[in-house]
Amino acid sequence: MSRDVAIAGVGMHPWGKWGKNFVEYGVVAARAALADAGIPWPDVDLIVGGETVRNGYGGYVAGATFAQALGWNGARVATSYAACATGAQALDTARARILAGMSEVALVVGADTTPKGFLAPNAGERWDDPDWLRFRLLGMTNPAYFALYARRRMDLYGATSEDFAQVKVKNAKHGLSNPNARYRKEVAAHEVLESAIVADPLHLLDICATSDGAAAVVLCSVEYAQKLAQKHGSGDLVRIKAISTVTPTFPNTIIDMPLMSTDSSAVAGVPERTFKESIGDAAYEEAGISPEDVDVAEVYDLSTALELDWIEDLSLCKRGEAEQLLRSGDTTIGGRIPVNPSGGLACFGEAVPAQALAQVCELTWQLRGQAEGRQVEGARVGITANQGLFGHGSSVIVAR
Amino acid sequence: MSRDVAIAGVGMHPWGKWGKNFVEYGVVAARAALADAGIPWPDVDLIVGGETVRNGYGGYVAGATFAQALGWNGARVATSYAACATGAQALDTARARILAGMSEVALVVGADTTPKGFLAPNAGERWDDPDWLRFRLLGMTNPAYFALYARRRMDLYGATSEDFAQVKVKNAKHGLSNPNARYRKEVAAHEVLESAIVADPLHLLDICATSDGAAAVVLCSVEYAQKLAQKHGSGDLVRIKAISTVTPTFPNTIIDMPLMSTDSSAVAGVPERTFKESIGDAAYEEAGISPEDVDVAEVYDLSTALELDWIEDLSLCKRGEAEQLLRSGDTTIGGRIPVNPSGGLACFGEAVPAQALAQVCELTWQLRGQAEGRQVEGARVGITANQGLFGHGSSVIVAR
Amino acid sequence: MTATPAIDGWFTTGDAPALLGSKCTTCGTVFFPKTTGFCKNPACSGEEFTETELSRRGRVWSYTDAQYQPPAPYIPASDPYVPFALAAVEIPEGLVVLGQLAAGFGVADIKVGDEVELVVETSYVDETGERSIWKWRPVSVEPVETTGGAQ
Amino acid sequence: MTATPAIDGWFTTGDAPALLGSKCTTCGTVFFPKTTGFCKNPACSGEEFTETELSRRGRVWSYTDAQYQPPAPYIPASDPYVPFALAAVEIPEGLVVLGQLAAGFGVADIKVGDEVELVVETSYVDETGERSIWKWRPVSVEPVETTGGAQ
Ligand SMILES: [Zn+2]
Ligand SMILES: [Zn+2]
Repeated sequence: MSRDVAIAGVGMHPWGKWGKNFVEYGVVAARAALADAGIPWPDVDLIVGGETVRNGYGGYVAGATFAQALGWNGARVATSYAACATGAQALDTARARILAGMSEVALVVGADTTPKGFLAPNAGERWDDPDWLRFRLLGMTNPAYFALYARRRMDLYGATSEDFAQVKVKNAKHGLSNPNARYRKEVAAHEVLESAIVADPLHLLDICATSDGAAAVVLCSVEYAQKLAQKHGSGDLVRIKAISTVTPTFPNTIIDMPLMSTDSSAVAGVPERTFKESIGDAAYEEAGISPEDVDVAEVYDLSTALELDWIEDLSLCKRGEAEQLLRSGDTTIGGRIPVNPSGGLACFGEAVPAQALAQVCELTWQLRGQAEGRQVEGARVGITANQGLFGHGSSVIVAR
Repeated sequence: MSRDVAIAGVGMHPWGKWGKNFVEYGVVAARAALADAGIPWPDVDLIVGGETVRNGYGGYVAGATFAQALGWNGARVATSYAACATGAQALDTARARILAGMSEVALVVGADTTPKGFLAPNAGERWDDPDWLRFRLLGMTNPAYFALYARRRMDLYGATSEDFAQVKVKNAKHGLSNPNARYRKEVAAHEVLESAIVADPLHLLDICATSDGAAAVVLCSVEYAQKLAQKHGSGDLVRIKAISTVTPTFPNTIIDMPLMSTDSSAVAGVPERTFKESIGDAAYEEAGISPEDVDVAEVYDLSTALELDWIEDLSLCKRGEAEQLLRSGDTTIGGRIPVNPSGGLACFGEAVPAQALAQVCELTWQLRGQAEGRQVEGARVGITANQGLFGHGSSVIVAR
Repeated sequence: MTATPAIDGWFTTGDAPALLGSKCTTCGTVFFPKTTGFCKNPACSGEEFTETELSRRGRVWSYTDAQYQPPAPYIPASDPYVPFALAAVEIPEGLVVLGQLAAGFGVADIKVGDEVELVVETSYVDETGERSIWKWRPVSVEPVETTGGAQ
Repeated sequence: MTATPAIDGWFTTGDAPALLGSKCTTCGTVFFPKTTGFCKNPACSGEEFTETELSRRGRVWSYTDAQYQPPAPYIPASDPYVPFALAAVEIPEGLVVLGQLAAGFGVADIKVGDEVELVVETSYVDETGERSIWKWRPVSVEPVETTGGAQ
């Protein structure tokens, strides 16, 4: 039995700070994806929403909210949440129903509006909520976690602030002509290094902003896509080969938001792979490919340094060698394994439930050869990776 | 291809007001379900959490929260939200991965702690959130919606307050010896009628309370269950035949929480079925059975009168005839079609993400003949129905 | 009527107040509250709407009251709290719209199918002064002589 | 040390303060913060734990600082805000525990692998008075003469 589903269409609402309701962004992205697929909304029999937890009740039931905004059509509905991995989780839910033969055409939508400044927990006193406690007891913000990882790269592998700045320089260049990117401006290394330090060693320009944005993906069975291709005459089919949504294996030994401690490895032993390594590993296994087969990657650059971590977590190079890959230009478009040709979070800013879907949109455009001004020539296999919180993370492999 | 999955095990944490964290309830229910299935936690390869939106970040990522509390085992994870239909949505996500051959054993868990009094929206001013607006502009609480439906039954079908009270009397009697029920005490009709009116015509005792509680279901492929049965020597397999998670079809003509208006039917015409009718209809169609095949039903009695609506929405009798069914004792255990043998929400109180799973637990016990003190003799087919908000609702059909 | 509407653009005031909806210029479907963007009739691809005043009269679909004070963000009209009644009203445009019953009317004053008319009354007072909201007023009966909305 | 711990039962105070964890009586795995219910080692079915003091010394896994004031529910130690440093420290029990660096120490004072020791210091003042929290203090260096935690 084939485990593939086809990506029939993709679409976005441009990232930015537009001051509108998340529903509007989601509907624009959904309509764009449906138009791209050539599938009318009434033909969609499953809609899966990526939940947003900062937009009232409508955000909690995002799937139904988008269904209503598009016009109730009787489709099945689901809403998924998995922090930054939300979009991939929603894709997985849609894929499973298609592969089970219970749905034929699924629309997956994620959209968000995001507040300014640090992401902070919801109001109230919650002494049993680790996300609240880390702020109250330690003042431990999200950038502080990113900074721990960055500093460790410096002390262990000789990474420098200049390396981190070069990630930003590269991604800014990649995103220059991406019509959906929020920031489309070259950035010089010295600008990064001269920006204020937020959490040592990370500067303001090392850390991604938060944005309004939306992305949508139309999935269908391979058979349905082939029928559609006969009708619309489209070419090579882009397929989802894997969606990894694994949890950690005890003990989870790398400190992760929002926790203040790790599990102990003293009794259970150190697991063969870190959690983030296991995310990519499960994706490769499901897709039946190896890291050498990957032509292009979209990874979660919440910070510049984190992009380097992900490159190694996905086995695109050996541990401790990501700086070398960067310095040699191998992660730039035209290099051996271009990373974040879209411009990444550096150019988009983070819009939690949309981000993992936006990565899939980008890879779809790349694999179709439609990534104008940022095309990775001849790309046939792409991988995404997503940070999560609380044991979430994801990796999606697409291929044509 | 069979569309069935097997219910390998079910478990609950008793409903009540225990003052503990929702995670603890969920873990107790999960362990109970795993023990019932005879499946150790490390063999679970998918965990799906029913999200709770009132318990901090851990509640938003309930699947991962339960996975961590049970001990990270590397399983796939998902978290679903669909208001009161959350548990069924989570079941559907688990079922789809099993039917797609991507998971073998799935643990589905829902747990909640609930505040006292009316359910109110989260704090803040949100002029674009219908759930906030209905309170601000109209003072429209949840019981007020239930009351609209109740009053309509009275004016249209001649229902009386005494009828509504008799639903409570029946369910209180059903739940008397249910070890997981919160209220286990007979209630007399005059006690209902003498309790304060909350929203005319509904009295305090017509409306369900909110509770702490948890329920868990272990699903697996039919093949896996058969292997398990060889090992443990269990008998007839209880199977999930259908999970309906349809959205409304435009126009949605029945006013529903939290909206202040319906769609207009002037142009699109009145749909063949109301939304709630379509939920049951989709379940029957998926299961390939008809309402006459049903032996027992668990429906969402947020109010006593709502049980009568659901009986008709599920086509267990004709529109306007549910009072007659009730009066003749047909919905009592021993009658033609016992409704809420568990005692229903009347005895449990509502624990949003657990409720739809609790219904499935009850039907499993009923179909196995293990519903001590409340057994519907010879039950082979059961159906559930769930209220939702925002176009959510669900119906699950189980059979052996 | 010196009170400011509790929400902008949802209804007109004056002698013959009316709810303000949107009408799709493509399929003619009416929406309340107003909608923008895409028409919610899935069979229609319209994206343009004109503002339209809804019929001021309709028939009661159902009704109830609020005998306990609703929680925030509801702002009570008075302290101590006085119960009020609510009705869901089907208007000729083919939709049902909720609203409180006009002051002085309770659930005893209406039945399913009765005719009601839209009025605008003061709802509550906040830091900006009196705020008004639409309400439904039974056409065939006079209000009883109490201050509250419930019987 | 007159300050009250900012959170109950997470650490001891006095001359040789220590973090308080749980130790599974079945498999021996240590947890911090304390755990109850079921052992989180999925290979263990233990349900009983004893309270255990964690090692007071460990080695820096990584470190950073907070140059901008974190948002609420963080309560700043002073007004105006003074940055502080943070370290993730691996202790012999095989786990990593976050904490602020002791007052006077900044990111320039440590490297990955350096030894640090647990201390308890006043963290903030609330309506109940001074509240204390555990911090990590570098073993081999003296604090610099500033009031802040950052270099
Ligand atoms: Zn239209
Ligand atoms: Zn143990």
